[in-house]
Amino acid sequence: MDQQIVNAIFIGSIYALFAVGYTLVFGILDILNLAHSAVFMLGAALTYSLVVNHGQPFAVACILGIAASAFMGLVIEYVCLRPLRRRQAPPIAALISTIGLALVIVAAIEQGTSSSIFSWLWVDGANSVAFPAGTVPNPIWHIGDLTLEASKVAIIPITIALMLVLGYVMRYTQVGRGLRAVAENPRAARLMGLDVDRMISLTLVISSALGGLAGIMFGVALGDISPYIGRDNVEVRGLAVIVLGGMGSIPGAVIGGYLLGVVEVLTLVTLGSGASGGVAFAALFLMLVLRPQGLFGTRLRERI
Amino acid sequence: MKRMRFVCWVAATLVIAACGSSGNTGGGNSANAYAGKTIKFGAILSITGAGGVYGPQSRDGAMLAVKQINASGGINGAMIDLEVQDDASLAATSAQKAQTLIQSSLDLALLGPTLSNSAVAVHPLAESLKTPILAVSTTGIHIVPDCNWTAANPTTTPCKYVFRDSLGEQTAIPDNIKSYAADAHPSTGVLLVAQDDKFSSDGGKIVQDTVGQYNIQLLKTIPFSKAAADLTPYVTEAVQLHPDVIFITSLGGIPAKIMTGARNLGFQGQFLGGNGFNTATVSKQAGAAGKGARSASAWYIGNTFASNQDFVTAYKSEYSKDPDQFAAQGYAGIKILADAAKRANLTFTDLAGDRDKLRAAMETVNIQTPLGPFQFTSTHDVKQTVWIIEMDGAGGFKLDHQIQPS
Amino acid sequence: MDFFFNLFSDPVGFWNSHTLLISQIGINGIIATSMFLVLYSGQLSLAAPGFMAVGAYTSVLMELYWHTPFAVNIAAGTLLAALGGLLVGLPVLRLRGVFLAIATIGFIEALRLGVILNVPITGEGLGLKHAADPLGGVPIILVSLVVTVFLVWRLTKGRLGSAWSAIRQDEIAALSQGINVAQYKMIAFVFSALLAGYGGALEAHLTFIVAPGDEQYGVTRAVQILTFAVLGGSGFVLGPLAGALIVTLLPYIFLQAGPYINVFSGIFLIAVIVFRPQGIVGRGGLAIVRPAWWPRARARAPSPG
Amino acid sequence: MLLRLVDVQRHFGGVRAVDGVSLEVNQGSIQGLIGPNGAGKTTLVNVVTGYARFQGGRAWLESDELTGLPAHRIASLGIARTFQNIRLFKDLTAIENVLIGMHTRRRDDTLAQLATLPLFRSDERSRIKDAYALLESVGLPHSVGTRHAATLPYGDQRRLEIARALALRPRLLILDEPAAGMNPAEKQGMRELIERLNAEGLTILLIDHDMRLVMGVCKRVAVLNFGKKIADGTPDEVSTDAGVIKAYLGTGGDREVTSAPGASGVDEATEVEEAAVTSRAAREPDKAILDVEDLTVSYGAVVAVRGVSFRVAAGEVVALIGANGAGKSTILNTLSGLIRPESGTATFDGLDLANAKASAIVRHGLVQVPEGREILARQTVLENLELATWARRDGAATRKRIEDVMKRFPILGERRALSAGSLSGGEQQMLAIARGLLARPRLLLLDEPSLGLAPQMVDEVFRAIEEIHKEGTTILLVEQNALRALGVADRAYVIETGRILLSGSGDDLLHNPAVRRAYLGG
Repeated sequence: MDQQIVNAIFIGSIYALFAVGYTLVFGILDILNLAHSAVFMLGAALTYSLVVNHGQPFAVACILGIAASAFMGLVIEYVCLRPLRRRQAPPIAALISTIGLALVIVAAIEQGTSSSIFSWLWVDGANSVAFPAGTVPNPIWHIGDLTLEASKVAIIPITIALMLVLGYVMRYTQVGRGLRAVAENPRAARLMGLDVDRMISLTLVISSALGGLAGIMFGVALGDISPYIGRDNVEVRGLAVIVLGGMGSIPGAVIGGYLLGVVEVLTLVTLGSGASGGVAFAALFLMLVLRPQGLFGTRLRERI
Repeated sequence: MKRMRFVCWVAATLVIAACGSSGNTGGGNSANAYAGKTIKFGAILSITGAGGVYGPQSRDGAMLAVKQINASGGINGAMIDLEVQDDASLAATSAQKAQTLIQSSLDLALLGPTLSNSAVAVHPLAESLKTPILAVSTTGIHIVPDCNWTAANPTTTPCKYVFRDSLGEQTAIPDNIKSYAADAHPSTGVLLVAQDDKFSSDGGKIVQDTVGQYNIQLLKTIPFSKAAADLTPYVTEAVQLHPDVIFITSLGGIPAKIMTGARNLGFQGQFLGGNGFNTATVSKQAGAAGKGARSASAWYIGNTFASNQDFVTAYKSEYSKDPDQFAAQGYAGIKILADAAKRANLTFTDLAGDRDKLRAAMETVNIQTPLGPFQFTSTHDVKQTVWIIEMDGAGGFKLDHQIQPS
Repeated sequence: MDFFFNLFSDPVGFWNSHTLLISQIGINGIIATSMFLVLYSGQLSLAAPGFMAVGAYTSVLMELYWHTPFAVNIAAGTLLAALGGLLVGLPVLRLRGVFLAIATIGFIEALRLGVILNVPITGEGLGLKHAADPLGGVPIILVSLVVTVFLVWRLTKGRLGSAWSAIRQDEIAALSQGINVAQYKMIAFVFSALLAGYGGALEAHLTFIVAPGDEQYGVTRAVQILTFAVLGGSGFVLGPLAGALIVTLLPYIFLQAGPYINVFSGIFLIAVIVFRPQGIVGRGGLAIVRPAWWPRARARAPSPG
Repeated sequence: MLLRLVDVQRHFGGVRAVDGVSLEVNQGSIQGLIGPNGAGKTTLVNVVTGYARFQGGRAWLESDELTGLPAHRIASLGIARTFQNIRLFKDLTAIENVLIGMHTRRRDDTLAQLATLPLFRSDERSRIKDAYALLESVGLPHSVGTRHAATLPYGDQRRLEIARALALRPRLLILDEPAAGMNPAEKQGMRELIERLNAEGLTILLIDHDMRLVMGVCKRVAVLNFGKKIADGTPDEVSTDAGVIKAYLGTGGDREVTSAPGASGVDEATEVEEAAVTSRAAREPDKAILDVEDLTVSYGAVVAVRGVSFRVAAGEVVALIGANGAGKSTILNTLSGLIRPESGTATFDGLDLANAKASAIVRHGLVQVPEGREILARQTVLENLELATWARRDGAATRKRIEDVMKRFPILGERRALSAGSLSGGEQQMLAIARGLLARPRLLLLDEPSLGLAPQMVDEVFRAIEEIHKEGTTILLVEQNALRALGVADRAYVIETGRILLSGSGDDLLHNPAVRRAYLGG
């Protein structure tokens, strides 16, 4: 049981880390960036192949992986979002264009085999791989009947730290104020001399970098890196998390992440494993019905 | 319903008539009728999508066989033309492509599809279109021998046109459990089964039905969704019951994840699995955690059959990498079809007739393949040596037992 | 591209040898039309796959356990899906835009992972094996498609339709014209559930098994269906139909791309949406599903002064 | 009596938008409802028509109680309304808009449609005939019918909205600022339309800024201010009521206003001549920091600004005055780079405003304090101020400037930690201005700084403006409170429906009757 609590907290951290990038973009652009899961996966995949296929030390690989993810943020903005903003297309259009990009990224990795044009990116095709033992030190501690793996335990402080940093930046720095200004009232922001387009690019860079980092941690801690980890394992749960926490709220995303983690594990323990699959979504559904603005969100009302 | 069936028949007969007329008009019915002709085979494989882990290997194996046969003068002088279609791991697409291969490309026989989900959609189609189809990687229940698709009565009727050269979980898992029970006499087990794909659920069902025979008490069955972000909570559930054996029936990266998780949680017992274990990538991903994990395999790279040695060397020189079970089965698949086609004394004018002749010939196949001396059972399933192998903890496998076909 | 070559060189042969593909296009067309109904009334709902599942499983289960005739099974599945639409609609229809979309995703996945995979009678992960007639389905499906599209098109012409387009354009103004917004949204939602259920029930009889795959009744399918409508344009009933046609044919259109097919499909998707945000068919297309909370600053309306 | 409101209450958060208003509208009358911006007129309408909940009081339409009914029920009971910011079904044609208005009267034809029975076709045809009749009755030509609503000119959109409302066959028609942003001709037309509809027996509740229009057509006029009804009576009674004059025109500071505008009937012809004279008299500076040449701006089909030219010299205070909807704010937004002009040029100290990025414009020293203030409600006062220094970052100096600003506006200093949303309207305006100053403007654009503020707050705001000016900041001021604006302005331009009608020194215009005409419309 207590082991399960540890598990819950750990999963919660992964969810939180993934969802924060997700919710950041929504909070500022009112757009669901469905390419976020693909970036999550790309970060992990790239780091892996840098270590295993290009013989880079893990630290270097991580930095490059995160950098690449951040760059994908720019790609999302310039390819999928900005053209649509220019045409004043509704957010649903952005939904589709980001889905399209996700499709491309996943396909590129999935078809990355030693004989393909993507071999420089990835060679294991649709296979699932893990970092070879030793590339990332992972001592395991047994305390009482508790088992703690370094790679998993590490995620929790990293998550918390990142959230604190992000929270600090958003609240107390000029950039943070700028981002919040763009989120609340782009027009006012423009009048105050903010370059809204640049702020949006920045948002996507930050969000994607976080997504990539989350992917790397996922890959390291779970020993599972495949083209589908983003799409299959975290994307829709990420949605659940940001809705639980309140769309656009960063603390909401963190709390929501841990909440979902705990709820899932508790249902597994009490109601049995079969039910736990659907529980995230039942929670999602109920939350939207009972409290659409989520735990920390603010309700939107239209002026007549 | 009746009317629909009728329409279907009309459609089918129309097509077959069309084929007859548009077919090749030369030659009588002797072996030399083959000379200069082309024998068209089709393959529906999962090159993209989740099945992309297996499909490409099957394709490479099959292509290698075609190359060898054509290089050595073809089938009585007739060249093989293999058309591979990707089904994107989707059942619907799989069926569509199958129909096209059968009715548009007018292939003599088909290989595939890669995944059990797709097979359930494709095989009945081939059956109803009277076209031989040979499964080269599917291991689920109901692939063969049961071609009774009218749900009204639950009796099973053997397929006429559906064959399989891949080892079914119904054989593999029991063999595996049996041999391990004989070796170690385990008393308790827990089953971890991925509940959201047919292959895994089938495996789970077989484990549940088998363990009793070897007085293994199944403490708990823990179904999980492949979409779960982290399996540790499920594994924890299993490990906390301290079973002697953890049965894992799932695909892709999941078995490795479970084994790693369980070992990290201090599980000392044995892992038993099914086909999901039999790829080098899984062994590699599991690493040390996988050491000793056992499964029954249709093929094993070190197996001593001469035909296998040749295959392995040829495959290595062709693709500069090791073949795996799926490559071997794909390779064997073409060899089987070729052998049957050789003996079927095809006319090349009457496609429907040729397809019947081919399926008849297939039932009497008896050749050497990388899988060993190969024959079909009366229900068109594979009759071959089964290899009980275990992961060596370094990305490879080592042989435990060799079970001769009964 | 001999696929399209055959299409013109030998239409009859093509038809006979691609009945499954044609059936699939027909089914997707029906589903797309169901999607059109919700979008036309200004609701971004992704619930279709859930109702398809209801239709499919109901009809198959009746066939397996009660051996009732085909028509009855289909009808029952369809009606039950409509009932489901009513039950799901009651709580969620006050949600707008992306929020409605996410809530409906919650519904379909809860149904698939929570219910179908855990209720023995549905065969859980194994799915349900049942009699089917893959090749004979075409006439029924195509007739259904034509009828569906025609009826929906007629509906959009009537009192219902005018109320829907009013709601879609501006709920506030619609209220001021005495239109009971909640009621008409519900009608559209239930109709669309009914169509989805019908499509699902038919689709189940294209293959010999119904299994709860993600690409069948999950988010993946929901996204595919949304793509039909958005790509084709949801301003006119033929838009989603065109979308369904194109998306279903993508594997054939990009056949030459071999393993890289999805790379091309993705790029194609982005290109279409970027250069024609309102979709391929009709003007105004996408603008109609702009949520009310979409900031004015970004969607600048004429407001002199 | 047709409509009866008793002690209606509605507040948002702390703000008492409607505070115990009772009102009676007699059968067949035209009741006027006036009051300055933010007086609660629209909120009252929203409550009555079911868009906002009653938080007190009740309402009846004849014998039918309206209290607590949903909007669509109230509409079908026979109250039709138009919206302040036009709400047409933009992607539908004009005729489709009107047809939707007939919804409640339209027989349910779903089955007939499905079966495509011909018998309802005649129905359809007659409906369309009616619809065209309605278009004509509001003075829209037949040809408009097939055009998409969004593409119609502004005035026609207003008329179309009325036609759509009439399609309901209402007992009561509520017009929310139907004449906003119309030129005198259009206003005259609107006035005639309203009178004709009334003559046909329709009861109308008319809400508008334009005193002359309201005074002209209404038998009775009620005046709201800060959610309370401060007067109710005949136009004459109301227009001589000192409280009304104060509330509606804002205080003239030292200058006292003798009578409500619109009451004094000036002969139009003479005005125009005078206008010509004054505009010739107006001397533009040769050396300008801001130079606008022949600027034209339009939203889709709606041309908001038509070939405007004006100049502002360094150190000046220049005012743009005119009725709301005249295009003043559009001009400012174009200068700030939020809207791209259709033609014409605007240069600020060498920077081409027509093509520069908004952010670049601010960095160059042209800063706008937008209408409705647009402070960042969710952020604290301090954060709002700190953000305002975005354009120019120089650490310590910034801090200091913020401190200075807080000294000038002590109230902000006290409230620095509160969220800006919690400030009162006046305080928010101060914040907005302070924010503008922190961007170190060389030219400060002030858009309606006194909008919806209590008189004493207005005084404070204008005091601040004068101080800022004394410190040498050039100011371009857009203001409704004409008396005030002209009081502080060196020069002023009078704008009417996107054109500059006349210009001159503040004092000249202040005593020019034509100003009243332009400002209050005709």
